[in-house]
Amino acid sequence: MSKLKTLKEVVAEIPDGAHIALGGFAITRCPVAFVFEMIRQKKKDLTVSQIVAGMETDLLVGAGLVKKLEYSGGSLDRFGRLERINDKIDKGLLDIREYSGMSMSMRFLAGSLGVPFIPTKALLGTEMLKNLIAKNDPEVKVCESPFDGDKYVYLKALRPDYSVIHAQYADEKGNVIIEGPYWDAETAKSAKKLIVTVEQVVSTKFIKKFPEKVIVPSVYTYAVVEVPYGAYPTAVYKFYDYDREMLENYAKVNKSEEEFNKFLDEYVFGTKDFTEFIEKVGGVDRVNKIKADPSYGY
Amino acid sequence: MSKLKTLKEVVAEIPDGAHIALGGFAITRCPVAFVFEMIRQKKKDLTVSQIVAGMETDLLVGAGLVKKLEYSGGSLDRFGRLERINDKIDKGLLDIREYSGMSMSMRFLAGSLGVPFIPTKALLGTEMLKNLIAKNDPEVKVCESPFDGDKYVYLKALRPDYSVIHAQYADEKGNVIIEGPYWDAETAKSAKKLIVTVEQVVSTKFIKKFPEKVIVPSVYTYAVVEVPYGAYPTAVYKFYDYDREMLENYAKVNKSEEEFNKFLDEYVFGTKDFTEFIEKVGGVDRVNKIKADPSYGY
Amino acid sequence: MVAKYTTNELMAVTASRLLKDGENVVVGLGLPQIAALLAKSTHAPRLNIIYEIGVINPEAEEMGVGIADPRLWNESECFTSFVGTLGSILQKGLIDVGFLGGLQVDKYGNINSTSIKTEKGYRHINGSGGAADIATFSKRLMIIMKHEKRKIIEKVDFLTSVGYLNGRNSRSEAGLPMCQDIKIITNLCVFGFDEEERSLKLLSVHPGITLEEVVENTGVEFKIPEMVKYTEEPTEKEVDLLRNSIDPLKMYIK
Amino acid sequence: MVAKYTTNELMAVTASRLLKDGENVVVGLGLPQIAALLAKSTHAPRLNIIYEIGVINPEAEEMGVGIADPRLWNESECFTSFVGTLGSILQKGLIDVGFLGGLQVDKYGNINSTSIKTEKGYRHINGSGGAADIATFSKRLMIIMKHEKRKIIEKVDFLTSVGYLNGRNSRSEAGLPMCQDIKIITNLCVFGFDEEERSLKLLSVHPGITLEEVVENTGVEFKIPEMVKYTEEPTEKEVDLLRNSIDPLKMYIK
Repeated sequence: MSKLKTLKEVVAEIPDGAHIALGGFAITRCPVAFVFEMIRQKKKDLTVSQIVAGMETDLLVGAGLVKKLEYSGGSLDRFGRLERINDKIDKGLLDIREYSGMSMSMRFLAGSLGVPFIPTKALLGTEMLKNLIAKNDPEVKVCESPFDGDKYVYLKALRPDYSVIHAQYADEKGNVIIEGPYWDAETAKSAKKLIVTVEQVVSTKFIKKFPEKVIVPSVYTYAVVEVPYGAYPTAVYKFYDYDREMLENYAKVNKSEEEFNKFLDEYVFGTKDFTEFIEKVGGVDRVNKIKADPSYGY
Repeated sequence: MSKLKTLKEVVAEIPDGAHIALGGFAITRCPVAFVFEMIRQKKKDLTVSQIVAGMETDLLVGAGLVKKLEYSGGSLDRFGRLERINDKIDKGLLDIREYSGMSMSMRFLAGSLGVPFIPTKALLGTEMLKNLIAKNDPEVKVCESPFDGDKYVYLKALRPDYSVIHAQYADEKGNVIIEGPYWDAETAKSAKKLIVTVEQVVSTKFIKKFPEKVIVPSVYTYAVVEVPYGAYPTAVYKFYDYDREMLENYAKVNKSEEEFNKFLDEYVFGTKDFTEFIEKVGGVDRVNKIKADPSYGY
Repeated sequence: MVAKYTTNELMAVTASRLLKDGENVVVGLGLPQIAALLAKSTHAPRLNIIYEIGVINPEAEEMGVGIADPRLWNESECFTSFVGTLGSILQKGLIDVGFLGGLQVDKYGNINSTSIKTEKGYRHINGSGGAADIATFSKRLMIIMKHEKRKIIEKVDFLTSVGYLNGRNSRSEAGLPMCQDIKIITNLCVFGFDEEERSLKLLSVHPGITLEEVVENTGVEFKIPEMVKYTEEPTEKEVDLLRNSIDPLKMYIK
Repeated sequence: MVAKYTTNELMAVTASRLLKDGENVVVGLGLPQIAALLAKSTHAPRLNIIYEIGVINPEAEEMGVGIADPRLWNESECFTSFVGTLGSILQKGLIDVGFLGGLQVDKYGNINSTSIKTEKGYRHINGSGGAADIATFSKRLMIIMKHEKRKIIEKVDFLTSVGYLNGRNSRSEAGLPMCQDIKIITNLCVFGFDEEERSLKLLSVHPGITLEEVVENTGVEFKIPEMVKYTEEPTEKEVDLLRNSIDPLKMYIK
């Protein structure tokens, strides 16, 4: 009853039209390997939910797999913008539902708690709320609290079919250690099925040495996939830094659909799996250059 | 702007009638020193809220400081029951509001998040809910969710005037490290003013070595009070075990009001502070006997 | 091979066999914990044991006096909060089996762990702790208790934890999540509940116990199947594990 | 003593002086972060700096490219989640100052960080991230941005983050928590808002800038006090800290 799976098999079982939450944040711990495999397997009509989107989401949207996106925006930090997402929004090719970061996180929190909704003052007065209401979005309602009669936004619990996060460690039972901040903890716990790609699969004995770092205990986890460098070229605290050159390149190509498609052809369709991709960009030499200093973690 | 205070001064500022949440659990990490000082200073008419009550709550109620108690029950684990609380309930001397453990924890969670309430299926069908409704308790309402029309208990956010927990470490800024499980994290974060008694005040440099153990960051903390053995005779993981003999004795005396009052006279009123109490029960010799084994933590 | 065993051992073994590998269980201290550990040592090595205080899958070397005893937290896989265990894992519906004791249980599987009616009025004992929540949100419930006429009754003095409420569909009509199964394991027998009325029904009688003894010691009528089975007996291995590795100090197993 | 300084340095110093010791601030990367670090190095050593990604009070040795850059997480006091920062610390009302940038700001202090209207339709740029929440729940707001006619305008193209909404009591009428103060720090001046209408009002003009330049570069009318003050200049110590210890690589301060 080990939860270890290969990337190919776990992606193969995700149906077209699935609702997927992603765990990356701009240029850090983005499940890039997962997204590459999704693109290779040509999934379609996905709904994607995320607090703050990152490189992986831009790839997924740019490759045309996503029908609907719920998020609070995102970027490549100072490297650039998520231009594939921006472009599809501008052209009306994406059913876009914009939130604030906290309101997205509260929706995931409600999902992770198993409560039906959470009331909040977030979003009140914003154009995001106006647009959600105009679209008759079933996830938000403006209501008066029966306690104080005050106006709140009731945010419906988010329960994605799959959540996909990239973390440092997990054991084969699915106990997940996240080093550093864990903005994606509620994203992970809200899913019907949680898929975790990790840098390294470790023993449960190792897990038990750091019970305070197990941000996601095994009861939430559906599958553990070992993919070293699985977030490359984004950063994984304590493992490797982001690859500046690769991100600068990506921030250039994602400005044009044509250049972006060439990028996909070369790196995604032009490699059979993530290992081959890492080899293609320079292999051991390249990843050694961004290896984290153990005292700084980057 | 250090948040360090003495126990005497921090207790002195708590007004009669205050609403206080306590962090102990049966026989572990109970803020006993705090409660001793509250009794010495003869506070009255308190409202106390707690998930699962422990020895400190029985002391506070037994000493007559508490007018109203919201909790989900409690015990001295296998040592015995919270008989001072039970006795006051049976005699109608306590305005008692019984919840389940999770519903109490959700009330604290709502308070810590700053949301007005949280809807849950907890309590439905129970006699606790029936009694709360019969008492017109303003903290609970049975409502239909505007999303699914289903019946839920809306639990109003709990925002106690003070929460008091006992922890292993804090720095003078108020960053609190809790070793082991932290059932009381939301209790701590929900307060208007959080008072933390700790075994040891540490440097911020020490805190920064274990950012994943800082369960309560300084922004929540109002006062830090260093009280070594401040939870004695209850246990503090990694510091000391519970004192079996003392707990057995307490579980005996709390069965009778008379014996309990003698206990107070001897140990609480008969000592000027907690250090003197520790000296009275055997000082260094006694506490060395229950010193935690560093590999087990008890 | 069948072993010599005590009644407590039989209860622990019976409960342990009702747990399946890979399931998530919430247990309190005492026989529930013993049963869960036995299952983990035998047919269910992947059982996830969750304690409401915020501890998951510890490897206790000593039994401890309760879930607040740090002995129980040794070698945990995860430390979390009350919200992290019951508020999230349980409330989200991830708990397969909730394992409870109680002061009284009634014919619809409702449990009282709060207070008892006496001639002098109510006597408060303990309260819910997480028990009510565990009964509300677990997929299946197992109740372990001593078999006495005043403990298994028509209607509990105080309804702390909801079983099938008033029988039939009353639980779901009151808005609670579905409960797939409730079993009561006593020192005399195993009870279940019939599918329609959701009322108490005998499942098996412990070896050496007569049906009459069960009836005599039960404070409420219950359904009796035409053929009364005997509870399966512990194996030598199970008894050996209980005595020599799970509870060697005989804190809970006598 | 007054130092020679660049406009960016003046902006950072002006913002830093608006932070008080012991306050809790949420900042994004860039000038807001620089200003907060400067305050911490000078008059506000107990400033608590919170990053929405789940990091509190780090001691970064390098500036990093954004809050997702692990350079920014070095020597933190606490790691937590997005819920732990904005969902709890911010939403509970513990943040004194929210520090934001933006694409546009309007005469009521509302901010757009989402999209810009062009001749060819809307151009999506970024989105809220935590900005809308920070504007909703912080006690005070500080906005740092470049002063351009198309950026400080009558009405933002997209209202991402609420300032005073439509002025007067409209913010609280829409159900939002009170906002005590909003200031806008640009490369030309500092704006505040008048107490009644809650509309844009000049507070001070940077040394060397004329009132006419401010008017010319602002896309909306604003109130001008009878006596226009000059923004106070940075000290040598402040400039030295900025150049030599806070942003020695000149990533944000030019």
